[in-house]
Amino acid sequence: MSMLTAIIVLGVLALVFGLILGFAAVRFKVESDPIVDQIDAILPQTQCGQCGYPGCRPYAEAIANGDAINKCPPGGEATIKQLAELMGVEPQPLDAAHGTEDVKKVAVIREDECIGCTKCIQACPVDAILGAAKQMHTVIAHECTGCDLCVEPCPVDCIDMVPVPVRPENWQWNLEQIPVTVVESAK
Amino acid sequence: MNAYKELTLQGLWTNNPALVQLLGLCPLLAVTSTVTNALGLGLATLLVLVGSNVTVSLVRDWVPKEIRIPVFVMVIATFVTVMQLLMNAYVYGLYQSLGIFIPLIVTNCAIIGRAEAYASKNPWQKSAFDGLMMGLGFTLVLVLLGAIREIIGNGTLFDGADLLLGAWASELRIELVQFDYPLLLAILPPGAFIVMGFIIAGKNWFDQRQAERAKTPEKQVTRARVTAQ
Amino acid sequence: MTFKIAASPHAHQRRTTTQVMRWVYLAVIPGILVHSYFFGLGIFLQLLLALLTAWICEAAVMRVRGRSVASAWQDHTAIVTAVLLAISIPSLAPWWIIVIGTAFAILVVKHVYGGVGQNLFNPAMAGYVLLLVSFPVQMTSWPIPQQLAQLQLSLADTWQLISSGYSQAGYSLEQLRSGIDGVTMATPLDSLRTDLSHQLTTAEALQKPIFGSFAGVGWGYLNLAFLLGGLVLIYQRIISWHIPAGVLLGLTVPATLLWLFNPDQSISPWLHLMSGATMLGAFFIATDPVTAATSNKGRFIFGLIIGALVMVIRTWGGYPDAVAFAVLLANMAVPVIDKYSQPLAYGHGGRT
Amino acid sequence: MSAINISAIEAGQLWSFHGGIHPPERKQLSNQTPIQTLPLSKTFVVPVKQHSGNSGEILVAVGDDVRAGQPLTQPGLQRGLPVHAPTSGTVLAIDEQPIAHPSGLTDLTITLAADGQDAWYPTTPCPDYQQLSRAELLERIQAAGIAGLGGAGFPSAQKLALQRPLEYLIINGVECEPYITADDRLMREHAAEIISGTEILMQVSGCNKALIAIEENKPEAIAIFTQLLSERAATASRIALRQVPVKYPSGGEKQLIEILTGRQVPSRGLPIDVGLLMHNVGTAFAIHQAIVLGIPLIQRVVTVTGEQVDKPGNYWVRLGTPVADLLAYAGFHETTGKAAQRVIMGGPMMGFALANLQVPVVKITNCLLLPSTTELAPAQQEMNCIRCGACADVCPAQLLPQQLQWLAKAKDYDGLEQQNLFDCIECGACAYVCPSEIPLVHYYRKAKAEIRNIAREKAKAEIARERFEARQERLEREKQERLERHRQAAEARKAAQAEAVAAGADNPQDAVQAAIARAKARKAAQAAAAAKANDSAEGESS
Amino acid sequence: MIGKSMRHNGMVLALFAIVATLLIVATAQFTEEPIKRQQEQELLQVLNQLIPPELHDNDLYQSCSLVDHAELGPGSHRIYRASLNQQATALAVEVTAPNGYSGAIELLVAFTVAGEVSGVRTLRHQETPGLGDKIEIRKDDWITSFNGLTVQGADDNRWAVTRDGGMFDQFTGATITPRAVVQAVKRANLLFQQQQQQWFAAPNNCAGVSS
Repeated sequence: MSMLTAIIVLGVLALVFGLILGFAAVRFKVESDPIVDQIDAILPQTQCGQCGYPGCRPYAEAIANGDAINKCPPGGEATIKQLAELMGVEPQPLDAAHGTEDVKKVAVIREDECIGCTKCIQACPVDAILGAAKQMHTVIAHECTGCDLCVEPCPVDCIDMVPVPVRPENWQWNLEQIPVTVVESAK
Repeated sequence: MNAYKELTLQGLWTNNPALVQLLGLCPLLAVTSTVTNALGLGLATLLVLVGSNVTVSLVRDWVPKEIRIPVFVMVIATFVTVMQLLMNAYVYGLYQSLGIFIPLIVTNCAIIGRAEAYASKNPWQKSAFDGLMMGLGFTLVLVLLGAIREIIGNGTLFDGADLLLGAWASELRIELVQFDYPLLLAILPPGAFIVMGFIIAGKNWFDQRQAERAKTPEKQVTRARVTAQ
Repeated sequence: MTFKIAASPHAHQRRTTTQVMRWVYLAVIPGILVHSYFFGLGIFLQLLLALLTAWICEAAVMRVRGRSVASAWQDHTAIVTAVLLAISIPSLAPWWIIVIGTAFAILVVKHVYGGVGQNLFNPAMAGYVLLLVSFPVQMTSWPIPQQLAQLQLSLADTWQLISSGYSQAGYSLEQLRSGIDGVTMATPLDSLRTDLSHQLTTAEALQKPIFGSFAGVGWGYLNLAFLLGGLVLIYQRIISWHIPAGVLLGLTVPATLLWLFNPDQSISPWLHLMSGATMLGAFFIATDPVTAATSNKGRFIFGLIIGALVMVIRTWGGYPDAVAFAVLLANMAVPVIDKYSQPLAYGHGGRT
Repeated sequence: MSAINISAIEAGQLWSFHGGIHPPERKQLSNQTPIQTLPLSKTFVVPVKQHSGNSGEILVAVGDDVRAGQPLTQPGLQRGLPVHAPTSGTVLAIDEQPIAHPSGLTDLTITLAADGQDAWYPTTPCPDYQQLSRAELLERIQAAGIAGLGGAGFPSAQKLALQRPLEYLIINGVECEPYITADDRLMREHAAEIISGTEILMQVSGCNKALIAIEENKPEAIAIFTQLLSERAATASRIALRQVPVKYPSGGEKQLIEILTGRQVPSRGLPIDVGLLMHNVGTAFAIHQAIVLGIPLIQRVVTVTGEQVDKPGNYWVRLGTPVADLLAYAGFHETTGKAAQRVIMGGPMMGFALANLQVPVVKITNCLLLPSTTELAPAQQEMNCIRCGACADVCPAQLLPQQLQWLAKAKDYDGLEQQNLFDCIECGACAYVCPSEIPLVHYYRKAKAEIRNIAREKAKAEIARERFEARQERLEREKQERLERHRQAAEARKAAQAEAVAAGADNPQDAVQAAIARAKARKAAQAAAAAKANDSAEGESS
Repeated sequence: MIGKSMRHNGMVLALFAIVATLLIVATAQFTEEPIKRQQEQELLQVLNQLIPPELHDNDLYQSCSLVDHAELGPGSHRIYRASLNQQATALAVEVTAPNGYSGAIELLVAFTVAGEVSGVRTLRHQETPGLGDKIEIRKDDWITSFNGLTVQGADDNRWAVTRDGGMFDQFTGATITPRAVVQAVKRANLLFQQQQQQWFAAPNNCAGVSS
């Protein structure tokens, strides 16, 4: 008898909870998944394609679908750490196959060598190069993401990637790096 | 066959439920004062894990997404209760020394974790194998922990094995060291935490050393062109 | 001539960690002297063993971690750990007791967490608890005050006892612990607790010779000596008053209430204060900056928790003295205390 | 705003702030002698930017002759603060030179070769400034290039331009940092001008009450101000003197506000948020000079002190004078032995070490400190934090410096912001008391710089993202447009054909079909020929 | 939409619940007998250690009665009577020693009809491991030192630990635990001497009362 009770009670309970869950599943459905946007916000937006995807957004979508988080050299360790936190996985070292973390750089066109072919303009993912056919081109330095996609297409190799100069405003307080002037004794 | 090799590696080492996922720590730490207890709980967990994985895998197509967790819990709870009754009936001594920790297998996150993460997405053969390997991985850590604690804290190995394996097993008992004053801490719960910490540290150290030794595989990645050429 | 580039501030108050630590272990000297007066010379041998072990362990760890051994010895934190542990254990305990305890304190409790300043738990007390839990027999075998003992021990005797377990004349520690009446003696707190659980009233229990006239022979003066050392530390601003005050208040207030309520079955607040490791704990152990709370408010709360825990464990717990457990438990609460006692920073609504 | 405590403030009540330290003051070293005037150097290096904010636009070119007080830059589009020629001479160069900055980096400077005449550019004195409008006064203060001379170098006119109800103007003469006596000597010798400057400031800011705060360790200055204020009844009713107890950093803006008014400036807020405005005594003096005499800011008082100089004291130094010249005049003798010499610009608590003596004196240079290693021992080896909490006890911002230190080491920037890192005023009290000699402030500066950089990068990434997406959109649009054009062209062609066919011309479609048929026939012929050749070859081999 | 989802989920969950419960119920039925036997055997094993087989030919487990005495500790306590050829020979009684170091200690004490202790075993305790737990036969044979002894009246001073001038060793470092056990056994023995007749005559009434 007690066994029958147990079966009935548990069966009814399960039925009730199943009904509740079935109701909740439809009623409280969450629609879109903003995870891609969150990932995209962490990526450095250099649009360099080193991850193997055409731009940061496609890579963000790939991560959301389970791709590795360590394919972004411009973001480096900091980005991996943030992504790991967001995705709830262990941070991994940067996958060297995609490149290594480097200092921030900016593209500079040696203007007297530029032949005005506009190839770099087409290559720039953020429209940071100004110019027109047969006219000299120049890089808008503060819009340049340092992706170096413009370097390869240039037929005359007149684009250099130079490190972003350190100014007193963005200096990092590394006292060890200060060159100390040696003053000869005045006497 | 490669998939099975991968499962073995995952369960025993890279994704070991006790060392890496740190699941089921409560029973793990509480019952491992001797190898016998550890082995007992480990085997019980292993059986439940295999059983629940197979069952979950078999029913996965009929279980709607919304109620899969309650169903998994029910499957596991059933297995544990059956296990508990059987142990009570046929290995009474062990049942007494494992006591409360058998019902606690229900809440061992390793089991529902595998059900959710693996068995609910894979065919039953693979799920069974995954359960076996995860269970083995768990058991091995339990036994290792139990052995260390038993040796340090009691100077013996397989003390009380007869409770688990029958009278013949009392032969298994090994008196390794005769301590005048054994380090009691080792068989008390804090000792479990400390020894467990060292085991995990050891594993991480080993992995790190392996990783350092391993050459980074040369891999060619084609860079995507973001823009038209 | 070259110029030195340094970060501001360029001025420094000249009080280093080393000096702070030196003050701490200098301030326990009165306690050590009183200890040796009542419990014999064993304490000096224990100190020696503890210091040796601590130094060797520090050096070994530093070598393994590839750091400078000298820098680890320099800050004197290991000395403090060793000294505190050595004066906490029974002074005639076998040599391996203090060696295991100190090694555990230095290796596991301190260096596994990352060394000076990183440890979660007070190393000396964690070592003490390891010993107490693992070797309850040795750790509860306090020698009886010399004034009550039948036999007096020479330094050589003491050394023999600690190293082999028997005095030169062949007496075991257990025999030596017998008092004038031939009965082995426990510490005052232990004795009182036993008697209380034995349905004696407090007044009856206090009749035993171990209590003498002043909070237990030896123990009362020992506590006074630590109190003195502690006051020196406060005066020297090595420690702030918040933690000791918290501990003593947290202990006294509930103890007094209980005592007023049930004088026959409880330990008087006076005895609470003047026995066991109360003063040592309040002024030297709980005040370990690494494992205590940070802000003054937090420190006071931290102290209160320790005091209350000591009282609770002494009254209802399984161990007669409770400072070590109380300190470790409070250590665990530190992050929470810190979180909720964080002072309101300037400009965040304290004053407008 | 708390009007409740006005009466308490009026009654002269002083409050206190949390923490603080009492380092050895050592002010006697330099405050015994009157301010001397430094002889003119041969060359002057004038950095274009000497304040916090944007630099102005350069008005001169290489080779131009300039006179003392002549503006070298103008505010321009970026609303920068002008700098002026410190003396008459020729512009030698406009280029990047090392500047007085902790980084030792270079910045744009104008180098002048002095002609020794010290001829002045015409000035416009205005003794009856009361007639001037607020806007005119602000304009003149701006044109005189006045930036806060207390240390931060914030353009004074910008600070004054904020229009909010004000209860008090506070003139900061506390000068709490050890060694520095520039303000002390200035107050002793130019009290009247400072009071005059204070009155101008009150007029500009529309505030009718002022408090002059002087630390108790400057009795001479206090005496002079007491006397001057008592002599002028009209002034005394509006300007009150407050003696502030000696404690570092009571001269910090926020700390002084708490001492004088018991109020706290909200985090990331300004004094004006609590109805207060603060200026340094040096600024008050400079404003007096600029308005009443029409002299722009081209010189300031600099304390040169420390045991390594023979003639410690205060000097009137033209801005742009190389530090080396000043030190040579003050009798700097180098240390002997191996210990490296420190040349500190600013005080021992907040100053920074110079890497190069050719850097110029600028608007914010209040002190050059040349300590021997015995008086300010170089920092020892950093040890581990023992969480002793001494730093938290002295922190005037009531932060938890050790917590910040752990977080900074762990690069936990969110945690740092939660612990209010940006409320740190970098006063150095925590590092001063730290028994483990941890350069705490340095960790905070690094972390702050890093956080700012991250924010900058983030903003930049956001822009890059927008540009990328805009570009993608544009490309997509262009593609659509191209397709559309092709379609239209094809349609047009079709229509034209149809028209042509209708008109009786050959259908080009037929021509295509014919061409294809021809090609097919040719291919089939070739294939047949090849098969034949194959057959014959096989026959031969078998 | 909602209706379908609810119906489907409810049915599936209920089905699983019923199957699971059925499985458990079946196992419970199947194991009921063996479990009972196991528990019996466990107790019998202890009883047989205390009362040697040559002293009894009855079913000790069945010959059980419940008694209430303050001396044995709070609540009912079981007694198991042994008899040889219908002749009462020995008796085992559950005793609670309330004043152990960490709470009560449950003992099983057996006496011969002559009134002497034939054996003591610890059933349950929470004494300090390594210190108080020497009252377990598995750890130490101290507990056998009671064998063959008898209490000579309530003021028998020998029934105390040596520390209190008695004849039982306290094991090193711990006095409270052995003292509690000695006192409990003493009380039980005195009670047995006084209650012997009634206890042997009491009816078998343990059945159905779970321990």
